[in-house]
Amino acid sequence: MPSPILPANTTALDLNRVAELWPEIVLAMGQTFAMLIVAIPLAVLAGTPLGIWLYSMSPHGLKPRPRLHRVVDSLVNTMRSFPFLILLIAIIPVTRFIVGTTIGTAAVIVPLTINAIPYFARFVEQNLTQLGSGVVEAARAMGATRGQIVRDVLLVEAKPALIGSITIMTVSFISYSAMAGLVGGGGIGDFAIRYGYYRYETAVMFFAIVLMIVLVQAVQIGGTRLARTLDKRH
Amino acid sequence: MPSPILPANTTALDLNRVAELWPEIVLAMGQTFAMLIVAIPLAVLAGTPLGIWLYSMSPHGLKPRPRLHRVVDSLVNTMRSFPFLILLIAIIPVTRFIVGTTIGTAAVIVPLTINAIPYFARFVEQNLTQLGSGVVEAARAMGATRGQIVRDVLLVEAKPALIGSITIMTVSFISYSAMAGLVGGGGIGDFAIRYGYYRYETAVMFFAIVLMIVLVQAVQIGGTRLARTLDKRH
Amino acid sequence: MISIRDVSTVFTTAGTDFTAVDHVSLEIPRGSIQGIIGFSGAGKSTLLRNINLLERPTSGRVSVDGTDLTALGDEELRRARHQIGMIFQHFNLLNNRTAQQNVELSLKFAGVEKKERRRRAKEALAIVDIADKADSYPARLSGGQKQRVAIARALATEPKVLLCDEPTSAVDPRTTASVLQYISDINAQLGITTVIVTHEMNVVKAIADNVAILEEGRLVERFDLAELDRPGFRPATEIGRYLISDDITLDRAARATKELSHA
Amino acid sequence: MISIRDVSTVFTTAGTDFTAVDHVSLEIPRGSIQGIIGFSGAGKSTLLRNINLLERPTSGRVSVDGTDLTALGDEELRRARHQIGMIFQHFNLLNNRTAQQNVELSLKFAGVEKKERRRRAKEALAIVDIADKADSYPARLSGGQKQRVAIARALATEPKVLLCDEPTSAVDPRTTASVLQYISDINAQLGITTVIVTHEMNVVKAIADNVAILEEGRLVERFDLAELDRPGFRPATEIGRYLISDDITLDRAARATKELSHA
Amino acid sequence: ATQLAGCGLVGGSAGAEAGGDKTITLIATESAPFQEPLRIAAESLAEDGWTLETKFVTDIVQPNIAVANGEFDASFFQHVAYLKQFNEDNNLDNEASFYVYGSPAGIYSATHDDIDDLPDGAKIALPVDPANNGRALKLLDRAGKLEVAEGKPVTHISQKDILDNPHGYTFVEVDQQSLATTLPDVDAGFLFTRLAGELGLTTEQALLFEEDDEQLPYRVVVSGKPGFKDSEKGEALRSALQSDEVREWFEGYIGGALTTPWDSTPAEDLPKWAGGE
Ligand SMILES: Nc1ncnc2c1ncn2[C@@H]1O[C@H](COP(=O)(O)OP(=O)(O)OP(=O)(O)O)[C@@H](O)[C@H]1O
Ligand SMILES: Nc1ncnc2c1ncn2[C@@H]1O[C@H](COP(=O)(O)OP(=O)(O)OP(=O)(O)O)[C@@H](O)[C@H]1O
Ligand SMILES: [Mg+2]
Ligand SMILES: [Mg+2]
Repeated sequence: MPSPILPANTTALDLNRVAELWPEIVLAMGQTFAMLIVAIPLAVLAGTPLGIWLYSMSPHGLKPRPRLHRVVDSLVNTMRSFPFLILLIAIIPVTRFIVGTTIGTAAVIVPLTINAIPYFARFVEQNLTQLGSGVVEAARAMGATRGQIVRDVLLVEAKPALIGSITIMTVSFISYSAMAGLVGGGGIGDFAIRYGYYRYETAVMFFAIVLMIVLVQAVQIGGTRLARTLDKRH
Repeated sequence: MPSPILPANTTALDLNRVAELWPEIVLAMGQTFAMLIVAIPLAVLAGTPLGIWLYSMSPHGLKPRPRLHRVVDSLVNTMRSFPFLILLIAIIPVTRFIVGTTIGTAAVIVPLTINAIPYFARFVEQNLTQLGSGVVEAARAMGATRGQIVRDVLLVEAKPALIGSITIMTVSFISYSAMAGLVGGGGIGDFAIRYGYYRYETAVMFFAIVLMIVLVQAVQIGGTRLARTLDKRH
Repeated sequence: MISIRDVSTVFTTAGTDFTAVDHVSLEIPRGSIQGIIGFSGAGKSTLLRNINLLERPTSGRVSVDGTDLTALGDEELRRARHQIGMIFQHFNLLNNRTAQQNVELSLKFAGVEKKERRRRAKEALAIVDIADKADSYPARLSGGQKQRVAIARALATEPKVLLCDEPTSAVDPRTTASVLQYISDINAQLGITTVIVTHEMNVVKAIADNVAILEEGRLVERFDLAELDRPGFRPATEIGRYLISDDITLDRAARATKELSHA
Repeated sequence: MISIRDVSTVFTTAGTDFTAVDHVSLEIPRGSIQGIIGFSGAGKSTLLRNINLLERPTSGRVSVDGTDLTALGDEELRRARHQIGMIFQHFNLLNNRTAQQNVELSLKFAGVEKKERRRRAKEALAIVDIADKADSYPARLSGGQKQRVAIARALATEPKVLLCDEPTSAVDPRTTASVLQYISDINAQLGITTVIVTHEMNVVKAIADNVAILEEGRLVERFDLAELDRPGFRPATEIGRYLISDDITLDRAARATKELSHA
Repeated sequence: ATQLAGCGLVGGSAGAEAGGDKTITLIATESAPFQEPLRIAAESLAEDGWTLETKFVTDIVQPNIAVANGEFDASFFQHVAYLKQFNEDNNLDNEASFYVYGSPAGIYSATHDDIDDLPDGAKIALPVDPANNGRALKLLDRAGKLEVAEGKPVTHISQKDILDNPHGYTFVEVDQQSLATTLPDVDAGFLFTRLAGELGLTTEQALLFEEDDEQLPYRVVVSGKPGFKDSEKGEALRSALQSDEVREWFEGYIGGALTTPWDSTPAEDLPKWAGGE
């Protein structure tokens, strides 16, 4: 019996095959970009206020409201507890309401985004918590509103850290979004799984993964650069 | 046609059924704990030096080695690019070498850990980057070795942030580990999927998710508390 | 006018109480400059932070221009603070904003319009002689430059009350003189009430109308600066006498020989 | 002995060069106390940081006790730094370590054994009169207390060279005196070479053997402190004369009326 | 090897006259015997003016729901037994339109040559999905190695239904696709012919293999809403998938192990295995 580790029809890098699948690869990359371009900004847009809220209302925050904080904190934990597949079904009514279908790239972006929001909120909360108290104190002394403290002080000081967190999240997302394949979301990760896992076309999978690595590399390098440029502490 | 979201034989919370499945639930929780107890500490143990390395050798780090840094940085990006499923098959030889099998909880811990290591390394890198330069400068003036700067200065000052990151990672891991089901790793997330999704036992799934929420809640609250206690900046 | 009535501040660390400010009462007339001196750890910064309730006193009342701050709600207190400028001992500048932006921020918080902000921030930076560093981030500034930005930030809003925590600790005599001159000028022109915590006696002597001496959280002595010129005046407390004398006399017995060696 | 030869430090920000230290040469005899004064932003801190190469000069050489630091490899430089204590303008204490642990840390880096560390850290804290705050974290300390911990940290290792950046800027005259006394004592006993950057003239007068005056990065004047006692001595530069005079004279014309109003 | 244009002249010219809606939407799963026939069918459909839009998924619950909701004309991912039970469980009336290929399975081992060589306490891998989870148990039951509850539809059978396990087998449930890669780590494991074939294993090497009559429920079908089968689209899709080119492909795939039982229909076979329905 041959080794089942390398299935029988494993091939070395076969450029013909890659060329043949090129339109599919382009489509898959397009789907991944679509997921990224919708889900990441939405997660940042919704996760940031949520994270700020968690920070502000926490027992040591700008406006401690411990009881309410505990409720929202639990809600965030609840959202973070769902395995992706279960989240996917749990929010089917929402998905159908928003995109009119539950299958395909548009549909899978909904659970991916909902998954990313509380995740990013935790990043925001963590980054704000790590800022020193001096600047907040100065702003309070100047009679800043809480909104001003958040916008003009905290977010400004935390910006490099937030960029770093967005980078971490985006990179995680690129590989995580392979789960989109469950409901036909496609994307390059799913493409890699389809050819690598289901069809043992190692060469094709290999090529898809190289594309993913390039994408991840670009995001990581871009994110690191941007964070460093924005960081004026050195 | 009834809503396909809640399949026909959906039952309200059926405690009898839960009681019936109790041994399985206990087993699944045990598997989740096993995954957590092995993978998280290992990810921290291996990810911390890796993250420190990334920080130190970066162009603005303690001992800039830009060329080597780029190589290791790319390696980390590469490891982070793999969708879990592909990582799982890609490292089958490693898994078999380490635990002697590729099936079951022990086996799935290997890819889970390998997935978590570069992820945590990025957290460490990010947290160290966010520390001010003053303390490092003081340590350098005192003639500290790089090892001492890392151990006695950076890690000490970043400790609360690191605890926060471990919390975020652990929580993500709890839902992520549902993928263990792919190779018979079990765990409570897989349990929820198996009963809730494939066998439409919504009540059982619901119960399993409640357990996950409780677990996540405990990790999050514990982590937040610990981080706050260790943080002496206020 | 600032009226501090029976204010105490107790810090609780790991179960043990530490009284940083101990039943202090102090009336500071409107338009006057009040110096606060005392040894390190005497509670000067804490008392200053009590005035704008950055550190809410454990007990006692603070009122500014007749308004009891301790009785105000969050929103009213916030508004009241627009009239109270503060210079921090540790500057507390925003690292990711330039000097100019740091100053503009306090104007923004005070509700000043955008165009006006630019102008007034530039003006304030010019007063502390640091207009050339307007576009520098704090990390690129020297200690004294940072302090000057912090001073500009507090002065730009032209507050009614100015709380200064060692405002000239990091700057040279010339800058000190120009900062004090400015404070003294606006104090005279606008009737700003100023409280200065400092350990530099020449600052007190140059600018304060009255000086209060803190020791271990308690207000132990107070006298008008005019008294100092009165022949025969001596502070009542030993600490007062000590602080008032500016000279540092070291036991330099050991030095004579050394000086020879490298003369 | 510290020998600074033709040292320049240029900062490049967004393409434009800024010369913070401009061809400075300075020989500081072993065992002497060198004061460095100058206006805010003159380059004093940068020059000080040039000595232990925390900021590597753009050009020039620095040697300490005959060793050319600028020529050393990383590892040798690190060892050399064990002999060079430094007090920072902004303290740079570790927030997550207590006062005691902060001091112990410098001893640890210097290779002192564990038990010995505890003893010597306690001792150093006692010297700056802050033994009672040994277990406090920096956030719980007053400004002066933090500065004293930083001083204790630098002194605890008994270095051969001590670099002080405004070591007494945040402390009261009594603490200043005791710190200077201590520096002066160890200087005399152990022959430590000390460089003090300060803007407090009384500090210079009390402790320095020689003073160097920086202006816009250039060393513009230098004289022995003994000169000051010589009748008729005047610093050659205007800035020297300005800095040497300690008094702050404000134009208090506006004050006369005000004083009346609340008398 | 590029798919040659010009193949696939067979089949439906029926769609050609329809005009209007010439797009068939299909939801399918991701492995070779699904993707390749579809690729061939799409080409031949295109020649007749049809567009075949395929969405690939790995999930096995949503596709049936999506078809029932009218989001897709048809699905192509399941065997008849699963479809039938899914309909019953969820009150749906999706129809098995036509067969594409037969997907029998067996129990294989990397270490043992005969089912009787399996030691007591042997570790046996099962697919985790309910569509196939019970099949291995039924095989073992038939071989007398287990006793499994009678009268349950196969897609409801799980380890719970084991009444007697005299050899003390232990079961691990893994993703069906992982069954192949993990075979060396168990004493025996359930494999579809496809998976076995991809490992280079033939049906003869199986310890146990489904008999012809047992295989009937496990034929993979295209499924649509009632009426799809006879619609223009259904007809076009059927003739494109049941074409000579597709048959050729199956014959060349893993040594022709997958059958193409196109001479029968799901409707006429159903009573044979599901009893009087
Ligand atoms: N990293 C940097 N980048 C650019 N410019 C800098 C940097 N650090 C310092 N400078 C500039 O160099 C000059 C000298 O700074 P330095 O800190 O040495 O001054 P200083 O004499 O210590 O002043 P002070 O008495 O205010 O502390 C200042 O004008 C400052 O703005
Ligand atoms: N958050 C805190 N928790 C506990 N103790 C504190 C806290 N803040 C200050 N203290 C203590 O209160 C006392 C007064 O501190 P404060 O900062 O008011 O002193 P200060 O007079 O301003 O001293 P300095 O001249 O050194 O700045 C100090 O002994 C300090 O250790
Ligand atoms: Mg203070
Ligand atoms: Mg300086």
